[in-house]
Amino acid sequence: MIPLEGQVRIPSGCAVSAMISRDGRRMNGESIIESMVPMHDRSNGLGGGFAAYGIYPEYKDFYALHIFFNDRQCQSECMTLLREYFEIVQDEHIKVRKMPQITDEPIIRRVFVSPMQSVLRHLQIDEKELVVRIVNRINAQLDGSYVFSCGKNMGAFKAVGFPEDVGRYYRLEEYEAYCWTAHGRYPTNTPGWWGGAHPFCMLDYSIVHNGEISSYDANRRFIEMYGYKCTLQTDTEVITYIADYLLRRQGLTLEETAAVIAAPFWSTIDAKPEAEKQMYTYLRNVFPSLLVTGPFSIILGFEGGLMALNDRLKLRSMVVGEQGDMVYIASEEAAIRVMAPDIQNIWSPAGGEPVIVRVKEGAF
Amino acid sequence: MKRYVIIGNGTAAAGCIEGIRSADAEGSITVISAENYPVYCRPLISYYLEKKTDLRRMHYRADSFYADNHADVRYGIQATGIDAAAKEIMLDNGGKLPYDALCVCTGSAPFIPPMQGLETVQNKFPFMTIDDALALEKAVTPESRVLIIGAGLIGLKCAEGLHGRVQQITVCDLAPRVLSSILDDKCAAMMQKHLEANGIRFLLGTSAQSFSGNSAVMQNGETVDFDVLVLAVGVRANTAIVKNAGGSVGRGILVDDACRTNLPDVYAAGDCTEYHDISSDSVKVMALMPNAYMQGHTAGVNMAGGAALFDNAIPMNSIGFFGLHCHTAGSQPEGCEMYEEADDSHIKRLFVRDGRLVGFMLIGHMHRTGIYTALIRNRTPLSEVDFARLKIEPQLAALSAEYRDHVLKGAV
Amino acid sequence: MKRIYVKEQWCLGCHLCEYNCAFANSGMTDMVKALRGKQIYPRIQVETGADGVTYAVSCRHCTDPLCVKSCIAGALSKKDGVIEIDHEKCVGCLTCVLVCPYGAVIEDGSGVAQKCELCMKNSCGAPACVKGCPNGAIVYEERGEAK
Amino acid sequence: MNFYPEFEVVRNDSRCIRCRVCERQCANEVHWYDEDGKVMLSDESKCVNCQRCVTLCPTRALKIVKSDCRLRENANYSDQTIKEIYRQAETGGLLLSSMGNPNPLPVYWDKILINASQVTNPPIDPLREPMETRVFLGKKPERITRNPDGTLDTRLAPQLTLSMPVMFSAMSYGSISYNAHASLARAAEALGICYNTGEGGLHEDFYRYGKNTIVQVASGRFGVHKDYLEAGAAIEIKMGQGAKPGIGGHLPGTKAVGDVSKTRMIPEGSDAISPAPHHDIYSIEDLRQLVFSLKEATEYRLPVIVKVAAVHNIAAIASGIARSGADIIAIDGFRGGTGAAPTRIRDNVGIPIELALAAVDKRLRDEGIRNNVSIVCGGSVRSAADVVKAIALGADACYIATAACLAMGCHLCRSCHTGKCNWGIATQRPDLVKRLNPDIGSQRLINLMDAWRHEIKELMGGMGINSIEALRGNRLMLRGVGLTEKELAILGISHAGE
Repeated sequence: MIPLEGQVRIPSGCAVSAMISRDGRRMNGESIIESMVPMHDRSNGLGGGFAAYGIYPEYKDFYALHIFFNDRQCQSECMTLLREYFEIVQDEHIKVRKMPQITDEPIIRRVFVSPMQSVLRHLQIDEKELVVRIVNRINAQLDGSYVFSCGKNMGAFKAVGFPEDVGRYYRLEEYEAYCWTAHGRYPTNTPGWWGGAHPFCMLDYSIVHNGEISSYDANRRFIEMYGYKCTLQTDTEVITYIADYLLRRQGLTLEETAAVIAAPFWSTIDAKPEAEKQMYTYLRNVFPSLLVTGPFSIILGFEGGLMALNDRLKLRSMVVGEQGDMVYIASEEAAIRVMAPDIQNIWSPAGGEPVIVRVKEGAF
Repeated sequence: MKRYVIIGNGTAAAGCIEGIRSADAEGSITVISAENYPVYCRPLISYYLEKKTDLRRMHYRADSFYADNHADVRYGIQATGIDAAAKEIMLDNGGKLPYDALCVCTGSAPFIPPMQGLETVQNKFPFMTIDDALALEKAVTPESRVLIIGAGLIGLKCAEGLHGRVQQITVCDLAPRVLSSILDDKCAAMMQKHLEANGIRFLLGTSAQSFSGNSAVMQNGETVDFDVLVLAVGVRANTAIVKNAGGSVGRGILVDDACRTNLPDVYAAGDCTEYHDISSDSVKVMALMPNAYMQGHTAGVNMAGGAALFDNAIPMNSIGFFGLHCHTAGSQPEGCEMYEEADDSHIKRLFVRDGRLVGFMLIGHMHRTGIYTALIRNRTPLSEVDFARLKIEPQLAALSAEYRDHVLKGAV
Repeated sequence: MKRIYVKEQWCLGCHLCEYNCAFANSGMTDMVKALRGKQIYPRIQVETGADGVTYAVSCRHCTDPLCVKSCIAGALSKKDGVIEIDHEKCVGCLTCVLVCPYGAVIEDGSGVAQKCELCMKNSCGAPACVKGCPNGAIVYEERGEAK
Repeated sequence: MNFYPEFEVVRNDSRCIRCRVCERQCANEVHWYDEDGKVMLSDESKCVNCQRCVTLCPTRALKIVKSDCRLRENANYSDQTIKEIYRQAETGGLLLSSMGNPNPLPVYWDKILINASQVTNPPIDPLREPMETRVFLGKKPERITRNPDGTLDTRLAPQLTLSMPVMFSAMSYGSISYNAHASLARAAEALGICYNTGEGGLHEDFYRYGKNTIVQVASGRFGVHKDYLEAGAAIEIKMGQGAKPGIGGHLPGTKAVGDVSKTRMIPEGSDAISPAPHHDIYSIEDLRQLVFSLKEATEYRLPVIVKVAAVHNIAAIASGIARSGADIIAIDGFRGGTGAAPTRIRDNVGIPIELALAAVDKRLRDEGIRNNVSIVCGGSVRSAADVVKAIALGADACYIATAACLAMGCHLCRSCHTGKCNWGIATQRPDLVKRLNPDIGSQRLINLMDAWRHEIKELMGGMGINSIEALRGNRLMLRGVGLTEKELAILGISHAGE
């Protein structure tokens, strides 16, 4: 039997795409789905997915859990667990469009939850930490249940299939987001599993990633010291945890986080002015195990923005386009040209140079 | 442009040319050469007879030597006089040659004492020049019996050179030992024994009293029949040209450490001079090739306006016969201490005076003797060296560590 | 110019330099053939001081070389800083041995003088003693000229 | 009892040119020249097979071979075992040995293979792309802190910065020579790494290499004083040594001469005996006190290393050390070298470094304290591949000593304890010491490390890793061959093919 995600480390190639409105304008998923079409060959039908930010304005104060269940029993088991820690605000099917390209679907639910204050006081943790812990517990311990999205006012949609089909399957044209990211997957030794598709999310962080990192086990073994469990054994998963650890737990800025994950070379650091040199040296010294090597281009989505980052040698393609308030990012220029046919300003960021886009303050 | 004139074309003259050119690339150099050969070193003529060299290899310098040094050599001409006031020399072809600086390198000539009936001898030769050697070579046959008058350096080297080319060689000398000018009795005896073992016959303490055709009657009454006679009694410095010009002359032309004569702008170098021997602190003629070159070079530098001194001259000789070598240097003044080491095949005698090595005689084992020579030349106090070790073997290890460092860790 | 210098601090007194020298100048390609059963006449010689210190002595290629000035045959000359000996011209008078203050010119066993020529004339290319010294006690380098 | 010598000197007389180099170079006086027969002779019973003569013989006329004169074959009682019994029956003493355990115990490095990138991600060419090997050793903060202006507060606990993850491990001045120390110090400086004084103090000539020096404090406290502690870049408390866990050290009085005795601060000619324990450390709390005493003494400027031998419960010991305030743990495996150790101890005590390292790294991660300390592993790290495997298992850096000695000329004859090292390393005899010219010794060390660095880069590049930190603990890059499930589990790696 071919092992699934979580049973074996799975390297894979991929396509990524993203679009964001700096003005916070919300756009439906049509365009992002179309952007994946010219990159069809970068996927192999074993996984596609999207993350969308700003899609649940009416529920923006609640954590939106997107969950796959293998069956009803799993579902009730999981819901029982959730009720121990959260108030369930809404529990619903995620609407899908039946189509021949997408088969073997699990039960797909969307549950809006709110952490119970008594639990937080009892555990002496904040609500985000509670969400992380419970989600990790479900994913690690509850067979047949898998939470694949757990942020506020955002959500991930993923399945086994080509990304453009997955987008239509989830009827993304019916959602409106100020920021979309998309992923098409080309895993090389897995049959594909719904939970293993990307984006990978943790709270409001979502990662789409194209690449195969060589630092995986160094990163994994380090991050697992801090309560994370890399159950899927995918790059995306570990990178998401790294982002969560550095941004949320350590409070690093996006730029600092980029300087850890795709640290500048020592030759570059040593040539910098003293203060910068000290900062970069410090980050590399303190977080050496979070340096990610090997090819990657990732798009990290978060509430209010995104960051695109290439590995420091730029071993994977990634282009950025800008038009008006829109910023587009994709593995290939062709994808951007689908989203913005008239775009003029397209460039290829250097390896290790983060592209950070933030939505205007108060725009959503 | 300065005009340099050199009288003579031996090694002193070559040294003089090289000395001038080390200081002045421009001036004209004119060399007056009585002999019709480019510079060669006279001691080589015995090696020529021995066939260890030939006329071509005997050239002291490369064929392009004169051209390279822009020196004009006038072969076959002799200088007959110096007009020190007019600063010109007279030539035997009637010409005159003006100079700004003149170096006299006239060398020496065989000294032949008056001997009765010498004129009756047909085949008689001095042994100084290539022409002498060529003539002698022509005269000898495998059957020749050769009588050499003089058991000094020239006579014995001649004997060695002729060895194997003639039937019999007899060497006589008025002195009671061979090489009397450089060896003492004991050393001379060893050398004589070795020469005799190689078939040279000696008549010592006696010389030819009279000649009659191919027969000589010795002072001791013995008669020696010979086919070829070589006259190697001794040499005299060619000083006349300077003496006639009013220069100071003793047994040689008197020069100082800068190789100046007492005539203005007239220098002298080589076998024609007498100069200071530091080992005996006396002025003497030291007709030695190394010194000739060094004097010539010193004179040349000074003639060209440089400043050079040759102020550590000592007599020294390296000579060998039939594989047995002999090195001598310095002097053995009265009352010096002697350290000796000797066996059947070698002798080492070191002479020490006033806490300094002043001379040595070595026969047989010629290893690194220059270290001894340097002790004499440098007047090194023996208190600064490990003389006990030095006596056994010349070695830098016996010299001071500072000297050793200086020699081995830097450029010298 | 480059010369051979010794660092007596590192000389082990192993005498390998002498054998390497003798071999390098033997004109042969096999050391055993060149040296076995033969007396060697190396151009570099290891001395031992009273204090047990050892070091190798070879031609200093003097600025003012007495050997060159004293050679009766004109066989010794200094070219490009290297004092060379023309064996064709040498008649074996050993005057050079008598004048060399460092004992660096020696007789080659057949009556002819020889000395270190920095392996410029053999197939070594660089001084064999330096190459073969196991402890870096002999170096070939530039140290400036004598004053 | 008289044995037939262990080694035979085979001299090819048809190649021998009688240069007598062998004779002059043998401190054991094996060779001599017989004037009468004009022939070189040898007394093989003195030969330790150090290969000095073989190496220096200019005509390759010599070889040393193992004698085939054996006792009757016995699979249970080997020749070695029997001879040791004879020797002990004769002397009543314990047997001494030097260098690392030579017995055929498993070498796990050789059963671990390294990954390389193919197709799905690219190997990186170290000739074309930067390939980084710089490491920092020391405690990392739990949390970052910021200055009032919001910038990062970049102050850190003291760190040791290395240009590559290899250091020269402790060898005392006394056990090895002045020139060996000079070679190590100079090489460490040129390479931007560190060497380690060992327990014999620091010769005053080497204070200038302080930035590249780890000063050791061992149970004998030889040569330890304030200036010494302050001279280095780090202080190492030596609790144990892989070659002889559980016992102290012994420098024979014959080696405690001249500057050695001065540097150790002991009378000339007296035996320097380090006790088995530190008599002020009988527990982990005591260790903590010494760690902080040393930090106090040096105003918290220097990281403190605690070096322990790899023994059975090494993971628990390391966990204790990681909480003791120490900045770096050095673990020394049972194949580590020594200048002298009782044979039985060397050959039977301790565990392999590979297993110890894997266990320690895992334990510290399980406890979430891996960032409290850096891990340095030693005890037979023989090549760049071993370094890469060690880093991938979880080490921050490696200590090498035997390999460093080999670079300086050691031929592993394992006779250090005789003090007659023909290569000028493990000796104090001036005529032997001078055989190691630090110009050469340091250059050879530099060459070796340069070569290793190149190889590490090639191996990393092959794995698609361009900085050493991404290799550290990256056990996915390793696979085992011929290992049991248990061994694989301890090493935390999969079997090849998995």
